[in-house]
Amino acid sequence: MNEWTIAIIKVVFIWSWTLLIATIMTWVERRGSALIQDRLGPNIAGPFGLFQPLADGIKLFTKEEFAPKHAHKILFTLGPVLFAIQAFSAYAVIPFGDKIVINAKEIVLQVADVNIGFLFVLAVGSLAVYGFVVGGWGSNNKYSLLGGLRATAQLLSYEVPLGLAMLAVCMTYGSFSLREISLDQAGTFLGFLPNWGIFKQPLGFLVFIVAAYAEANRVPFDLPEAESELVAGYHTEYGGMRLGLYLFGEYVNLYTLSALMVTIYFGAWHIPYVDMSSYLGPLAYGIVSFLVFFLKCAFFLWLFVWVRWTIPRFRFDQLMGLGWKSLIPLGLLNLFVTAFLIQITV
Amino acid sequence: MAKPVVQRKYTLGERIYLVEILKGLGLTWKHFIFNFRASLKPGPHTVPTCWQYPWDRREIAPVFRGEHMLSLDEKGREKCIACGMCARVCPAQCITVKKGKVKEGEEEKYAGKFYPASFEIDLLRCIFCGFCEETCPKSAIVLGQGYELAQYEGKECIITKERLINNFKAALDSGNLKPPRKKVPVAGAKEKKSLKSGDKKGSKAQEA
Amino acid sequence: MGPVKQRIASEDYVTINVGPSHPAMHGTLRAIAYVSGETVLGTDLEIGYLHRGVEKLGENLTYHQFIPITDRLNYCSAIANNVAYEMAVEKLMGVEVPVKAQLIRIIMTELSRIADHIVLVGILGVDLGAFTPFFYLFIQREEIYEIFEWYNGARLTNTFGRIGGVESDLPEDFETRWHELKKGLEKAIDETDKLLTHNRIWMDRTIGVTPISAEDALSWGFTGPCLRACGVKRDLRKDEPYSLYSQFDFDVPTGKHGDVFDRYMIRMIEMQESMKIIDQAFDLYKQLGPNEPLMAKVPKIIKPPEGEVYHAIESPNGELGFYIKSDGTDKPYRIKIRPPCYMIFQAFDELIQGEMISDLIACLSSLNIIAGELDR
Amino acid sequence: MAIEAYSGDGWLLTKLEQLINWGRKRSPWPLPYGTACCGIEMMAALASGYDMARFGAERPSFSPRQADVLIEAGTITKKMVPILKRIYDQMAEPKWVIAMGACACSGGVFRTYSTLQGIDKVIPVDVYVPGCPPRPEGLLYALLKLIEKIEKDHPLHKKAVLLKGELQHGTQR
Amino acid sequence: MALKDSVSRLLQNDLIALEESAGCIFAEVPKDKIVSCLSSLRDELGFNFLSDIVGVDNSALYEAKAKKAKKKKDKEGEENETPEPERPALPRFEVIYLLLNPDTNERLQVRIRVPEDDLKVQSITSLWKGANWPERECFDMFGIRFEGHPYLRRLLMWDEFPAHPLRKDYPLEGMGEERHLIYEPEGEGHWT
Repeated sequence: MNEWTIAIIKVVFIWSWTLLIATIMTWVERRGSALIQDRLGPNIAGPFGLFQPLADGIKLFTKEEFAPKHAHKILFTLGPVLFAIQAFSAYAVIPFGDKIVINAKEIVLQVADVNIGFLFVLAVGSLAVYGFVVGGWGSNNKYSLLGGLRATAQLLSYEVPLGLAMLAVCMTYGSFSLREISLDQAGTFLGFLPNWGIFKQPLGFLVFIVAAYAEANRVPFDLPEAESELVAGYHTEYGGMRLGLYLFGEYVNLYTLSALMVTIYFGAWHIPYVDMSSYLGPLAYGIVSFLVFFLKCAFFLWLFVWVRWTIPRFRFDQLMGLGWKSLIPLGLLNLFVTAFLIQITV
Repeated sequence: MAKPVVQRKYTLGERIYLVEILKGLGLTWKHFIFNFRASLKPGPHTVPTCWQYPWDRREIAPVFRGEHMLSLDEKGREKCIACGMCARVCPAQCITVKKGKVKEGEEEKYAGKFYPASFEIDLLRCIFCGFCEETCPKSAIVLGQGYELAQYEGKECIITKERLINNFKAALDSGNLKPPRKKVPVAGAKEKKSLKSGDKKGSKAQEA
Repeated sequence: MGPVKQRIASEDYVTINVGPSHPAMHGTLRAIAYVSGETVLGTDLEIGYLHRGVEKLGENLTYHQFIPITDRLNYCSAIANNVAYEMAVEKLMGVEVPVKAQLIRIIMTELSRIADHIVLVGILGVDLGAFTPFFYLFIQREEIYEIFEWYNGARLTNTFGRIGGVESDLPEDFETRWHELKKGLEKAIDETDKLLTHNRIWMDRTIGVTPISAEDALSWGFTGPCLRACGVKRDLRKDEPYSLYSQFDFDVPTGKHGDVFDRYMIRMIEMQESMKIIDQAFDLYKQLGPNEPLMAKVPKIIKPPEGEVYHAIESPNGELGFYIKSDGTDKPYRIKIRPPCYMIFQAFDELIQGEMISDLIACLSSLNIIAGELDR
Repeated sequence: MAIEAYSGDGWLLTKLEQLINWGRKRSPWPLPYGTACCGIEMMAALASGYDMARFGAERPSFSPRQADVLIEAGTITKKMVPILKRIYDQMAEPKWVIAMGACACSGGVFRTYSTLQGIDKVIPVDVYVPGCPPRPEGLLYALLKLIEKIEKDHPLHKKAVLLKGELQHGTQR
Repeated sequence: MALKDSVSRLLQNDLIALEESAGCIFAEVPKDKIVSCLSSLRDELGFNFLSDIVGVDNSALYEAKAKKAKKKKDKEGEENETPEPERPALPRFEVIYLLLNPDTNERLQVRIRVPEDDLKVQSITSLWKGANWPERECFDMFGIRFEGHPYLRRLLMWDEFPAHPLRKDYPLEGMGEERHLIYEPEGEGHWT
């Protein structure tokens, strides 16, 4: 079990795990939205409709593959691929559990413990813009062009508050590497509060969650593929598995963003007042830490679905107004306040 | 023309997005929990407001205007005398009736002197308005409760006399035959006379 | 207005064909929007994609056979069209409809008004991204379908009433169904109100969007909720009281700016008003005996005397008028239908100038354009 | 692929076909082409009362590329014919058409100068649904019949026959 | 009745006829004076709401009347030989403007007759913006051209439609006009 095999096993595990979560997410979205709207949602394909994502996948695979006549062939196929790459690769630096010990070999449950994890996530996050613009512009359709333009403006202008909020967190925990941030979140501060990011950065969390919704194109900000305005936004001309890649990429994006939220603000795998490693054996501890991390992510995934079916959609200028005129000032204010607090307490 | 500029001051609660969004989330959560608990119950009709069609059908009104049927009287004889009133009144002209004279041998099969040799309704044209049922002097044609009419070819949707009669027999056995139409009281007709003429006039108030 | 292309000064615009098969275009309306960036410079409107030649068909059908055609005009509230057509023919023939039939007509028209407003508010929500209120409201519309179905056998296109009266009495269990529906409606309207009305995103999207002033609305020929949104207190049930509306007390809500929010709020309040009318009408109905006459004394084949008539009622979208010219035979010589949303949709190009694409969709679904009624 | 799969019903071919048909059968994404009254009844079928989403038709996609079933609900006038034809041509290949309502099936009560007497004159129709408008259960019954039709479809056979045909004619796709 | 008097006082010489049928008042005005009459009705009498514009083709009505008159004449013909004076042939088309006075809630219908050979009418879009589409529809259905209309073209039928469908001589099922989808020629795309 030398270094290479462990890395490969971790990559394969994480890659298949996010794929599995993405498929289950399509089912959760359709059942959740149905139960919110007093109806039942898919329940014929398999027990409780669990095989519905499988059916969608098979149908999308076997659909006829064709590009519109005047579409730019290369860009048309490159769009979804870029978007999918970005969605998966952001997961490389996010720790999904503490340590696990197998036959006296300690494995860190993180694909790559990069010490500038925070910058990597931001850099990969901005790749998503390419996915939309290249796809939108390549399919030679006015609606998808408009969808692509909206996506660019929205994603770029919400990268800034996202970065500001994460910067404030890195300042409080004093390091860029996500692993150290999550390790520092054990224990309590001010006596009873757990040492989580949300209690140290309440305003920062607010800015982060709103910017995360904009990054993931979820409802209040889902203008790039506004169903009723631009027919289907940037993926109007896409059918078959290319469309599948876009839809899949969106759900994987959700999972990455919620994992990021949990790592920074909700103490990745820590349970507030209990130090798990003392009770459980090393192997059990690793697995339990993974499960705790996943449960917290599940709550945020459900929150994405829950908010989607409750509130209407922004108009484009209000979207930009909110981003520039309220989120960025809040992010800066939060940055100064944390800097000031650190100066006093240290 | 200058458009009137509209400004409305938002209260503090409205200005911050969160207050209203949380209220909205609370409401959808109530719905979600109620339906989630309901959907775990056994049986096809789990969520109260959703009917799972093939297994749990919704109750259909007795007067529902669905697939037609040619009714038989108590002695099992066909009531229809192929007078063609229904074909004339139909706005979509989708009924074609061919008249045939009753030969001696088949007295007991038909009520009147004439019988419809062929009675076809083109369901693709029909708008199920119920005028044929209303104007039929013998109340032979009746709109039943059948609504599963989808077919692969258009030709199969032209229903013939046999199917119309089978519909009636099926409805007779399953017992959800329509109650006979109540007479519509007509204003102005004199009381005694109205009983006779009113009754005749009422039921055929809108004959053609 | 002249062709939009001449009116636009700047050259840098893109023509977006918000074509007939577009999610927010109610199926058959086409607007070629001249867009620069996100703002709409003007739209060329093209209608007629659902022109089924109803008026020509009317000239070849008898008066009685035309009733099912009228409820395919505004198919969200079919009964309002039937009643409007039947009243026009009765006015032409000078027939006086018995009281009980008029009460049933009023109850059914108000029910179909609630159903029409439900479809509008639901679809307005869906077009602005809030999917859930549509489902809560549509459950209540199914309850209204139940009442129609138990009354005369059809859910949506129910060929309601005959010339001279009504074809059957209210079902016995109407009272229980109505109280059940009333509870459900109040709950659904309250939930939609809670989800949308004070939500800042909704208010930003609808307040101040495509406002129109009162005299412009009158000049364009606006009627109904869109005119009342501009502050003009005009309702045919109050101004030209036909049938028994003068005996009911209900108030007519009016807005101030004629923007999307006012149109939405007026329809929400009008639903409650209609419920009040139905209650009062049903109380009057209960006082009448069971074998009260339901039909006026009308000959079997209706042959109105030679002449012309124009009669209009307050349909959920506005003034729905029927001009009928009869030449003494049993077929009308000429039928012209005055649909309310026909005049409203003319003003769409002027309303939408300078607004954004999202407002184009919001404004269109707030005007409640029904293609069946628009193109006849 | 063994030559046997080309011509006969090889085990692999039929099992794979059943899997593909199951996938297509369980997620028929509709293109709700609602023009008139049947459009409102189709909305009722999609809404919570009858919930077409139970059959997997959850995502009504208005872009023809992503839709499988074109539900033609309402009257098609002659002015709309080119638009309907173009939308049908733009749809990706395994596509089906449900003609919902009397107007779509045969022009219904409108035998006038401006109404197309039945959309089967313009596009091939798989399931006809009489009714004006048909009940939502009638539409769901039509969807079930369409699902039966999809089950009995032979996608790979068609592809195999096409390929075999091409090999003989030597035309390269 | 006050309305009838006020209308007749307002349009003394222009008023050709003032009938009342089934509770609606129809005032007939010569074709070329329609704009002035409507503007005076709007300003003085307060009819500032145009409800609709209705086109009517009376050809079949006059034929029916002529046939009935001839039949009656044949019946009487045996008794007396004096032929009835032939009434001047009325113009074929008719355009009716439905007006409404929002304050007094009175409705007035103004009718003009348009002969077949000279199908030109003054457009009233200058008085009401709402007259734009009804006039276009009247042109589409009957072929009556409205002078001064900003953009007169077909409204309900497609632009290449050859006939005017609501005329009485046009059959209900139409004359087989079709509209076909022509894929534009293989133009060069933006990118190869």
